[in-house]
Amino acid sequence: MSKIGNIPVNAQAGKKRTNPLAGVFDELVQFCQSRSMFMLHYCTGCGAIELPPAMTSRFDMERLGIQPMVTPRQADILLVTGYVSVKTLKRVILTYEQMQSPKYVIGICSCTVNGGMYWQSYATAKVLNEYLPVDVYIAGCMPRPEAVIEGMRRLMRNIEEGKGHAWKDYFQRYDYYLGNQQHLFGDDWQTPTDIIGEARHYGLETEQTYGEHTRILEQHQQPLEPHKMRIKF
Amino acid sequence: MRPENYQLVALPNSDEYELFIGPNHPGIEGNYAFKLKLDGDRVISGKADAGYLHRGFEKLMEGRLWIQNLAIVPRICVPDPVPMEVVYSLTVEDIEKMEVPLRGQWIRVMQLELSRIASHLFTFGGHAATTGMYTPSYWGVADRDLALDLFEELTGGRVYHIYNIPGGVRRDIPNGFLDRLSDYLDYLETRQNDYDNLLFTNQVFVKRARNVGVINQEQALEWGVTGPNLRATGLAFDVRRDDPYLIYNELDFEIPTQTAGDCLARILVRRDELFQSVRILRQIIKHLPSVKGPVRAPIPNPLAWNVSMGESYCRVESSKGELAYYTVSDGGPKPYRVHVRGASSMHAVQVLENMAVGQRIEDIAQIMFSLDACPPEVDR
Amino acid sequence: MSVLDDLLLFTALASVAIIVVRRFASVSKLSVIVYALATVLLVKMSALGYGGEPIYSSFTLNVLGQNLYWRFDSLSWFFALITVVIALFTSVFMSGAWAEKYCQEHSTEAYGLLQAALVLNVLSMLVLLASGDLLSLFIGWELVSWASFMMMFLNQDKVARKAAIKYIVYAMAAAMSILMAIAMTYSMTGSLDYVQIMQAVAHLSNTQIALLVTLYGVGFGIKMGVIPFHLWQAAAYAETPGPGAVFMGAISARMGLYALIVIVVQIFSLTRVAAIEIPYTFLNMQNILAWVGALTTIIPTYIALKQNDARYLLAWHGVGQGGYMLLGVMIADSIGTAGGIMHVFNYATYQAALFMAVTAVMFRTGTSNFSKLGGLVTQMPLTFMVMVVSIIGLAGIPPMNGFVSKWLVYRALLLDGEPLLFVAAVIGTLGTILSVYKLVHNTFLGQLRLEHQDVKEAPLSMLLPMLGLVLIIFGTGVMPGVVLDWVAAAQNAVGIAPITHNLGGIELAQGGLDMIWVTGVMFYGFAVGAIVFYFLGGKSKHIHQFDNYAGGHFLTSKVRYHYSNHFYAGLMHLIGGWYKDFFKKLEQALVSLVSFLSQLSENFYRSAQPAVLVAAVAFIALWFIMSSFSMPADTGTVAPITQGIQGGLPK
Amino acid sequence: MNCEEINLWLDTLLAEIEEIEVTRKSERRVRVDVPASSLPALLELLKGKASYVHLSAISCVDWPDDEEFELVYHCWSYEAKSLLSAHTRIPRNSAQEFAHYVSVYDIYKPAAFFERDIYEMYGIYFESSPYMEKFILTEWNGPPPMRKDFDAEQYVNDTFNWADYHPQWLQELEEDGGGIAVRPEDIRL
Repeated sequence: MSKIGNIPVNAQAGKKRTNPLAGVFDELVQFCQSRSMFMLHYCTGCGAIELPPAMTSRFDMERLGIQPMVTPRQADILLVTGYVSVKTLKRVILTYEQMQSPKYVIGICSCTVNGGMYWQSYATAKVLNEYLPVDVYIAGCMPRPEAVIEGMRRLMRNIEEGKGHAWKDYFQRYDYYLGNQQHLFGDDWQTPTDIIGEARHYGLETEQTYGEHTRILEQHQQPLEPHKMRIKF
Repeated sequence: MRPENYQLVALPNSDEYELFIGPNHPGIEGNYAFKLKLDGDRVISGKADAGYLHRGFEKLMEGRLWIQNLAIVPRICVPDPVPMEVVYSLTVEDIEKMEVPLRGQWIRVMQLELSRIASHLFTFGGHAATTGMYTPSYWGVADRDLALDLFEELTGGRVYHIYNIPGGVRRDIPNGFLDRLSDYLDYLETRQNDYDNLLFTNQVFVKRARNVGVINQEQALEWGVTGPNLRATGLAFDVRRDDPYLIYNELDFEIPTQTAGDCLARILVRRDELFQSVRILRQIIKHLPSVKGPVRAPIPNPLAWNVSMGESYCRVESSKGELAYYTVSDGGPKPYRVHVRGASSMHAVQVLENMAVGQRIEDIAQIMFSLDACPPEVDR
Repeated sequence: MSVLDDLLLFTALASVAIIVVRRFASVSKLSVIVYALATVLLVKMSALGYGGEPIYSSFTLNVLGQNLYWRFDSLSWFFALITVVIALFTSVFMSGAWAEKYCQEHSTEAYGLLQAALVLNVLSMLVLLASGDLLSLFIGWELVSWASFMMMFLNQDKVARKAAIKYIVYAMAAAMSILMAIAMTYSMTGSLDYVQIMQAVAHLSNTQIALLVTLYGVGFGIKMGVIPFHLWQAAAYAETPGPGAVFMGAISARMGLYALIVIVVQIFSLTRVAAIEIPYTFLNMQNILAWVGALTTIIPTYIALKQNDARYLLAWHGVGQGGYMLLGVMIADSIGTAGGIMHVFNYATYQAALFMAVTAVMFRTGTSNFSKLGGLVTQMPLTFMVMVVSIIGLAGIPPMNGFVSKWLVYRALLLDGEPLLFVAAVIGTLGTILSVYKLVHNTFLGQLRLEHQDVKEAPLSMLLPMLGLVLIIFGTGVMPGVVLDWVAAAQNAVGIAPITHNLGGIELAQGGLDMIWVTGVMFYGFAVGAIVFYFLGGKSKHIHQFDNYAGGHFLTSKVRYHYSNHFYAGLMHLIGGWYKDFFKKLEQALVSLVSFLSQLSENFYRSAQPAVLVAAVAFIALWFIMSSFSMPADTGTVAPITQGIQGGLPK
Repeated sequence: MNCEEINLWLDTLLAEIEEIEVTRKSERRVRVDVPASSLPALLELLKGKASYVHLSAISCVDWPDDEEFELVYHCWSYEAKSLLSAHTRIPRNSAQEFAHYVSVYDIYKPAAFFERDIYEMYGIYFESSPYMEKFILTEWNGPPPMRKDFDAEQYVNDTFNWADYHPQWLQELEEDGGGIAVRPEDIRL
């Protein structure tokens, strides 16, 4: 287990690949991933105002291969731009869980780091990292477009070097994240996405995926079986 | 909250369906939601859903010192933060019966008008983008950035400045600032023709915006619409002129109006207002050097400042409309109560809900942007 | 006895047999056997499909000194094959579970009548297709009209009855028009036989030809539902009970096209028609017919966009697709005609499959109203697949067969230098794509409703013919040469240079089409995608229907999200005003005019005031006398009144 | 009538009504203190007779020591160019859970927004107001947060954790007596 910030990350997750070409292939994939990043900028707070300058002609993020995307299913990066009120946090988690792996989260503004200047507000969540695995924080109130771009480039470097594994942590330690979510939203909190099933699907489930919180979830969660295609005469 | 477990239930036997615009949606201004009930592409009813940006500002301000609050008030409306600082300072000055030195007042007006320009440029871009024209939004953001550079030079902050304090402004303007401001205004005026060709007289845009989201003067007054949206219905009311604050009664400017009350009228009012702001700034550039003196009145130690007992309701004209603070002091180090009357609190909720009815689905985003709704002002 | 005799006699006897046993359950099996045997008989004639000599029936009649006879040539065989095969598929479709349900809901009698109507339709169509001269053509024509009417009248619904009545009024008008044209042809050429008329046509004047083509065109056009006679067809076909709609929608209206090809293309020949210039315009008669085809492509297709009922949407499409065939045939070169004729086959296959899919959905859910459907893809995946394949064909997208015929029509229009017609055809295709998307979206995609939670897949007896048709659609799409053989023979029979083709497609000097290649490349692409997503990645995952993104909202099953009503409201807002109700109002005006005139004459005869009647008669008589009396006034002399009376009154 | 005439007329009119205390704070600001029972009548009069057509805001102030809520209705007259603040006080804890007051929605449409806001933030129920449901705090289960007896800081410290950020360089700084000397939650002024 290595650490990115405070996030313990199992860098060796997944099968060890023995094929000598696999390394080359992985590097190619990582290079391509780092050069085509579609970001879903959820305008959770003030930080969103610095994104239009960053995206448009003056700072022009698009030259780095970073483009806005409108739905989470097609996006790679979730930009959480600023303080996250509890009501928004539920939507952010919903959005994050609907994104497809590999997925990355960038927390912009000080508020996502530790509550920022709203530290005593009853309505905003303080540490985004407790609810979602964050890859990169861009601190500042608010960070300038240059800082936003620098944060993006940091993420690109991480991906290119194969270090962007925070998303795996969400599956590996789902119980921890779910516990924090339940603490804030109440025990009947549930999103439509079946995270445990997905963890099993990606082969990322560990003993920390399960725990008391997932048991609480299972107690009231009715199975969310998708309508299966069925041929029944 | 617990989402449904998706056991199918019988749906009502009607053709109506629901559509959620927001909270995270390209057609919505900020983190805000609008639930529409539709039949085909006609809106039957709309319901605003706010609170995604709620931070409890009013509660926060009760827990902080008078001077600390200056740091959080601009956060209430991100695109147009200066009026927030100014109106908060005005209420404190009003309670304390403080006189702001003349030079401080001039500098405040200069910021207010520069902020109005920045905000309107941003709005043009947003409004044009809802009709599928993205070039104005690129231009608007780029030209706004130049104003932000001026702000950065003046205050040290691009977006949030925290430059005003009760009693005046924090420090005097830098050397040569007025020249650079003048250059920026020259540049804006050269852009006027381009903007007209690109947006305001562009038939593609005009046809899309005309007769959409009409609100007449009677309705506007009934629903408490203020600011450019009210002026677009033909009533020449502006807090700057009719309830003047600072030095606005010494300035020469017009109040642009339109009579149609539709999306086009609203954006045209903003366009004219932008160039009225340029006109005001030109007067300031001319007069400011001759106004000598300090930029702020002396205040007691800000960390142990007990503002005397009293209450004050002050309002200013922000780019969205009438912005007002009601501040109550019980003589303590912190405000007893600050009530923020956000400029968009009317037209972002009730007026939008009313205007959406009967509109077509593709015009909803345009109507919202043309009203220049600022959700954080609603949520606070 | 020739094979044709066998076929006609066998079908006639089978009709009688089916009518006799219509009350028994065995009628469904009997009818399947009948159509299967008829297919075998047609296969025995398959030499016709490859350019064989016409087969004559040994049964003839002598009327007015004219020899009435029946014969099959390549064109007739092509149409007959489609008819009988579609009837076979339809009879299988309606034999099992559908029959049980229909019998329960209505009665065994009603089901038997439906079978009887079907077999009578097939018989009458065969008679029409076999006609060798104008009189036998007319006999067949009338039989087809009344058989169709019988089929439509089986639905006791008020709307359906009204549509059927409307149809028969239109059909009678068509028959009158054709009868008049036949009479005029006889008086002009002195013969009813195709061959003799063909020889005599050379001596006819342009005006005569124009008149005849107009009358025949109106008559056969009404059956085809071309503009402006398109109003009757959709409602009449859509309201026919399920399998009836399958058969009628697939082939019935094409009888008009067959007759039109025989008369206009074969007998009058398009070069002759093209020689008729319309005064004061740049157009000639052939252009007019082509434009009628193009408009028929566009207008009904865009009317189909507005329909909120799956059957109506398909039926309106049927009208629009007829326009393609007419357009293709009227281009008059070998490519266009091939496209037009081939489209009959292609259209029959996918339209039958589509109507079957919709009927299967109706069978399971009880409705074809878009507002009450949605999300059925998980419940009826095979029916969904059938519909998807068919709409790919209908929209003219490779690798299905609709692509080939539409490609031929487009290609001919381009080679012929008809950019406007080309654009019109493309606009029609655009409308097709939009409306089939609506069909599949509102029926199978979107939100599943509670009442459809336990809906099952269509029963096997209904599924098998659908899948069979899908195989045909795909097979003839990949190997259009199979159909193009028959099309080339048919072209030969009507005197047009046959299209050069091979198994995979068309050979042209300016770049042909090879569907085997096209399909190969497409499937290569699919294979790459499949390898990447299923074998290499293998990370796809099924998710719940409401695990969906709605701007960050939590969806619940309580709310309806499925947009089905006024589906293309935005488009209709733009273009709806252009054609809204124009033809409907025209029709109404015509109806009002006729009813006004009939009211007038009725009042005249039944008037309660004989005195007024007498006065009116006297006035008219006087006016008549005076007008004849005043004629000599021109000469300047005043004629005595008595003389005028004597001259004016009959002696 | 011009502005001054309206103002003069209003002053004399209000002076005649008992129980009302009028203070003219400045040229454009009038403060009126009015008992809760006659406030709707006053607003009706202001809107109908004195051209105060614009309800700028309704502010609520919590006075727990007096066991009262203060409601302030800020009305603006486009013609008189004057802003009138009508102050009234209602009892804080009535028998019911929520304090009650009457809605002025039928006089001023914008009141609906402010009344809903006050209902959420202070728990004052406005009878016959059209939207008495949650709007901003739809997912908040605690007490009305703007009441003085709701301690937000206590709630925050109970509910949320803080990121522990003590890298090596900060620890070194702190050993030298610098760095973040006081944790945010310890600051109480």
